Amino acid sequence: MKAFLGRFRQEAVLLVLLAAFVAVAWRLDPTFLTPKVQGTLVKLVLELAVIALPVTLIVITGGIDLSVGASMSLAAVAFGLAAERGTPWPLAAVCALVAGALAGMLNGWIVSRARIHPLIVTLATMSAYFGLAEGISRARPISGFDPAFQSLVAGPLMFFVLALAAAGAALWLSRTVKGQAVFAIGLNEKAARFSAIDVDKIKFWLYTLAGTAAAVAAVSYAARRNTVKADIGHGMELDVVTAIVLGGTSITGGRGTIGGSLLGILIVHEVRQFVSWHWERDEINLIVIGGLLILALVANSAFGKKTDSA
Amino acid sequence: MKALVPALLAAALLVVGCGPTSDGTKTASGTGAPTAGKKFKVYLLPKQKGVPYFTSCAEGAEDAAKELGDIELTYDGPTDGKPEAAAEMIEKWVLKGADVIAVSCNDPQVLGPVLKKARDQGVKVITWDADASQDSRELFVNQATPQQIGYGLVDAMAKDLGGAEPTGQVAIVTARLTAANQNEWMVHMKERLKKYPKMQLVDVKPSNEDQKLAFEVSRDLMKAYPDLKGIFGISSVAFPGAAEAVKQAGKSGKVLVTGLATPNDMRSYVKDGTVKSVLLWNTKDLGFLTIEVAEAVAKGALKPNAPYFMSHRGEKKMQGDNVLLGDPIVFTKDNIDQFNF
Amino acid sequence: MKKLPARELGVGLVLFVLVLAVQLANPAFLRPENVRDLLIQCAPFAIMACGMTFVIILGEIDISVGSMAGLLAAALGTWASPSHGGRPLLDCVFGVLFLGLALGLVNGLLVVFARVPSIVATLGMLTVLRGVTELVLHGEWVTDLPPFIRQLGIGVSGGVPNPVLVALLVVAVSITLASLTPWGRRVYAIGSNPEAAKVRGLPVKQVKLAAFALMGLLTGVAVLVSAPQLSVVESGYGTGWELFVVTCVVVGGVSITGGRGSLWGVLLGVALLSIIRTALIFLRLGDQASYWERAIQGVLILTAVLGDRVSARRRAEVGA
Amino acid sequence: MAALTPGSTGLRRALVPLGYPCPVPSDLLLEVQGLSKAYDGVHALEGVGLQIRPGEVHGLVGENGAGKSTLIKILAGNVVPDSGSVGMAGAGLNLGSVQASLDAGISVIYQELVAFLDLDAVENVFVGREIRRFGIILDRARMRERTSQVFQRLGVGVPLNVPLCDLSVAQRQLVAIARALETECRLLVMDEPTASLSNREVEVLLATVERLKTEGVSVLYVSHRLDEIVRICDSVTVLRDGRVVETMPASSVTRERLIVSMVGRQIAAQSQSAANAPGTVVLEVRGLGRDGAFEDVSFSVRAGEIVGLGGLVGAGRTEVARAIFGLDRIDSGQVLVGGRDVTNRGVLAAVASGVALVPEDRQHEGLVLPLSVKDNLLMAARERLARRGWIQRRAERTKGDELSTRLMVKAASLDVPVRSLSGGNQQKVVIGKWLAMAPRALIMDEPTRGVDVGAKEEVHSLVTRLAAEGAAVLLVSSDLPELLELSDRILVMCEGRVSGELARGEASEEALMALAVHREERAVS
Repeated sequence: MKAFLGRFRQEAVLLVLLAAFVAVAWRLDPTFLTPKVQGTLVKLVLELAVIALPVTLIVITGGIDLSVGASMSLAAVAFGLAAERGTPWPLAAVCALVAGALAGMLNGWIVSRARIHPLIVTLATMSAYFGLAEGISRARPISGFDPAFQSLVAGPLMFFVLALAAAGAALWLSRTVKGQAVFAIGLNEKAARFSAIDVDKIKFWLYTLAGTAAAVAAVSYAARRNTVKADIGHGMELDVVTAIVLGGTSITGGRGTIGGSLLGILIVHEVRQFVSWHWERDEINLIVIGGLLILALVANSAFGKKTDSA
Repeated sequence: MKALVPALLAAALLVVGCGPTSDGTKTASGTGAPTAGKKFKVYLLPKQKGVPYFTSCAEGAEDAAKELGDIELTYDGPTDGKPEAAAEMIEKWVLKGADVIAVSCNDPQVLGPVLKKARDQGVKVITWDADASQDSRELFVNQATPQQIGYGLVDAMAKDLGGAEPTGQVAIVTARLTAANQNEWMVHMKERLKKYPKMQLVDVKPSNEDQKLAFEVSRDLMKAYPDLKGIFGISSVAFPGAAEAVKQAGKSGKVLVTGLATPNDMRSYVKDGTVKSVLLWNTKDLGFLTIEVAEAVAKGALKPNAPYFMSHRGEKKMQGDNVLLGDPIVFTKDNIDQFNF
Repeated sequence: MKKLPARELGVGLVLFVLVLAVQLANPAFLRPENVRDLLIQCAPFAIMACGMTFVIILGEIDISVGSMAGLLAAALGTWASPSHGGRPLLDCVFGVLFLGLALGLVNGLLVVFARVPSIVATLGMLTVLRGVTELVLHGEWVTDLPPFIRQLGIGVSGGVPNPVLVALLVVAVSITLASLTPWGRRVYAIGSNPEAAKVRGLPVKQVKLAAFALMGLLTGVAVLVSAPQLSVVESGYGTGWELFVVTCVVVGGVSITGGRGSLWGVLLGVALLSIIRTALIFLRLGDQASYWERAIQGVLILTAVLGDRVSARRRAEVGA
Repeated sequence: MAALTPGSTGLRRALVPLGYPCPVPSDLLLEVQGLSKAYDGVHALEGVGLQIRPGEVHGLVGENGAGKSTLIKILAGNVVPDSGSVGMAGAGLNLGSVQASLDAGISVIYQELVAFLDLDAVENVFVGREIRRFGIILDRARMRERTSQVFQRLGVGVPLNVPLCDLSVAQRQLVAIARALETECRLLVMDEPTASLSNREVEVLLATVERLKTEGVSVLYVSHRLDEIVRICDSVTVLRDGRVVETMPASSVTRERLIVSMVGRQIAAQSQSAANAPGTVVLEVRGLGRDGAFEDVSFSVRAGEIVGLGGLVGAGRTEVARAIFGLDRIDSGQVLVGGRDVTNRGVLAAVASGVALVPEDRQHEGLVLPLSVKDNLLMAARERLARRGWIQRRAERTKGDELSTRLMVKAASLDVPVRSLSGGNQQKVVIGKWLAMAPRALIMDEPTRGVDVGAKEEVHSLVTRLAAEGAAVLLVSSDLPELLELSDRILVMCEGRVSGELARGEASEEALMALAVHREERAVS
């Protein structure tokens, strides 16, 4: 039991936080919690969640990917341009995935080959990918996709993909050799290298995966909004990092869970939507979300001292 | 598990702590009004919250809500101006049981489908300030179409350049390259520029909604193109930024600046002659009219193709499904002090 | 004194080639008035980059500076504007500096005493401060900055534009601080080996706190010389500056993991990144090129970063 | 002082004022009384007392985990004891403050080099207590002058303006000593100062200690190298399990007696006689070169053979080991394992072909400290135990148990973090990591560095056993007795080249050193 609690401590804290939130929301505005409202709102967060999965893994390795928003834009534009030229949507989606994967691969390649700090690499590629998306699309919106595509992808398919990806990522992380290696890399990359763990390969594929996930998010967005533009991923990177860190993943690597990240995303999402639902002042949201992040980490470091510094 | 306690406290404090500040806005609109009968829930969405142009529109809207008395007005919008965030808000308002949603549409492509969905669920949708596609709203409170704006800007520049054949290089400083409205205006501007073959558009530069950037870009443009005669600053930060650049370069009157902005933002440039004329409508009136139209639509009292709409501020012309605000005001040195918004 | 490391040379080279190419294409580029404008353009970023350099050499990061600049500009505007505060010059100047210092201290306290990783703490502050700015301005911008405030940004003292003068001063003080004072060397020591610093009894917490406070203070200085360059203080002021400043510092060769880097390199980084945009305009490529501007910027940054990978790698292995 | 009960430390701290003045007899420089410290209820120190006279070199020995480093940290002010007092030159020492310890004249040179690699020697010596002009500006000239004076006093030359990362390990060690001497130091605590030094440098260091002694500086000399203890110390204190076993004058001390005292039992002296009959060539290196590190290195190791690789620190031994293991790029030459070319194929190819490396830096390169013993033991072998990449928990558990039993790892359980283990046991885990793979060629880089005597013997017997089982072992070591004892033959490197080879019969410390030092130096001496 103790071990169990130790293992899922962060998730437990987040669940309680979520419960506290639900209680507050219930008192202030019960309509917010109705299935209809929640059902509509939850669609808004699927893309963020899909991207957060691989980025969580990257952060556990001690890395970071600030270019996911830009990769999403790039993939979305690739999808749009392909669809515009009459490509059937599944093929256009493949184009998007390829674009996203390539963007991720470049990150992975530079990070693992040139061994430059991922913060720097992805800061630079963020600029480059956004620029590329703007350039090839001339910054114009592209809309009007296949209605069949919209109803299929924007509806159940995305839920299914997310559920599958989350379960897969969680299992992979906890039950496979490579998944466990992710933690070793985050805790002591040098020792991992000395232990014949293929650090470079794992990193390469994680960044590639992040690019691909950004592309999945891009396709989902295209289906949901029926339009794409070079700026749709703007700011996504910081939202993702906020949620992941709130979800208990250590920004310095070595610690984190998929479940925690999903809970983190859910909490940020619910709080944001509720503040906007109940008080209808967007500027308050900035303060609430930023404050939540800071408070959660202050609480974590103040009360989790022993486990963290041991 | 000790972390639970502070976490809980933090959450509770955060949510509860925001309480008092919020109630002000929510009730401000309806206070003091006779509470006869049902109140209509009207949501007013700007392109971006926290921008003076929209803030003054909102003031007009609140005046209207007070005067009409049966309106529960909520003014909210994304502070970062992202269409995606606007779409989320609209979706939420539908769920909250809005009667009327009035939208200044930042991106018809993104918001169009959302608005259609809202209408499917029985919410009345009107647009104001910037229109969405025709089938996604009932009426458009029209202060100017993109075409009018685009043509107007180019014509104003042509007039200021003077002569039968206005001559010279001009450049545009826009918001972001991806900004839908500005891009639409630019399409019409380029179209109109064909009328003036000797006016040559040399560059379009983004200012990323950053006044400093708009300032620097304008300054660089003047130096890179020494013969530059005019700059269009087509966002609320690009205009003052460009004007400031011209002023500091000592080229007031030699390089002309035109754009859309509230008189308050441009007052000093108009007074010192850097900017000859600022084109804008009365924003408070726009907000006021929007709420009036919203009430009429909610009551079912106004349908497209009516001959006119009777506003508290006089009769407004209608053109199909557009309610026309009336002619834009040209702010000049002589009249700008009469306006404060 | 010490030879310039490869990164500084690389960035300097890219800068030189860029300037040369643009100058050949458009001789107006290096005219005195443009050089002067470029310097004014660089000034606020050079000021903030000095602060950021210390923070990053310590192995920390501050990504709240964009929003901090926004809030400080809003404060300056509301205090100075006759229709709001209408306060005198010194009130405004010291108010902004003090507020900047205080905000920097908050960051520092979060990092040092609450032990929140700096990237996360300042990420939170980035969001919070932007919200506070919106609340402070409540949808209206300050459009009536009084002339004595505007003078800070557009005035000239002794033939040198005020922002440039202030930036030179800040740079000179920073370089002195970095290389000639105990505090500066301790910054390098702590960033180089935090464990050893603790074991040796260096005042790690105080040094870090001071660095964050300095970052806040310098953000205040930057705002004082940059916001008055313009007539309007808007709520979005400073958006994105944090990434720009961090990019300048990193491109200038400061190791993101701390311990290494020089202010000279950082200044080259600031110059390179500030010049790119202007250079593209002077190349007169027309409006279609605008769409590729960001991509070109990204590729140039990437080139500068990748440029010294060989030397960085060799060094890393020697240290390993 | 009453025995402490775990968990009552907070209360006790409140009751017993720390560092209250205690009378120190005038002939004593340092007097430690009743020092206790517990971590999570486990006693690291229990009622430890220690006395050092002015100008005395006092040896401190004990197995890893005996409490030496805790004692040192308390003296340095980095750790606050639960109870006890320290008197320094007649005054009570304010415990728990680095500054107070420095002010009292206690300087510590740590085993793990705590150097600032990006700063130069002068800055390293003075950072934290800089000499200033006008209160704020550094007086570099004076600091430089004083640093070079210290180096002169030590009789060594170290570049002053070069960042430490460009200096050799030994030079960094000298900088650390210079730093200690530059303070008004009356008690110099040296924690394993020779662990990473070559013999020649050890001589310099020991001479330095002798000189300090004549200047009236006391030295607390902590080392696993008992020969050094016997040679330079005036008296020796032995710690075991956090308690002082005995303190004795060094004149009456022999190596064997110290061992008995430290370990608490007799250790059979190793008689490494029967050289294994060498089998086929497993590891072969042909003309290996890496720019700036080593060149033209050729040798081969046969199955069942232990080949020593000797030389000074910085001679390129570690670099050769790393290159064979695929960590660093090889610029010329070939590495063959079992006849297969694995040159520049990376770590994975090297491991797949049967090469294993026990790295010199256990804590940073060998182990992931926060992870469990089991995770560390299986870190390299996991892939083999897994089914299509999926972890098989039962198989892992079995394998982990088997390995830890075989290696006699002392740990509360396989699930505790490896960080909590003693140095010797940590080292066993590093070796165990590779045993799980049944390596054909085992490269060991300083396998017993910082390992206590008992564990050292265990590691030695493990190495010989592995060789007997048919592994080819390449042993890199600066510990000459160890090298001589274990190796079937010894290759000596000097400045990146193999300068000679010694067969078991002809190998001696003198012969080895003759090959290890620079040619010109050899010619002079």
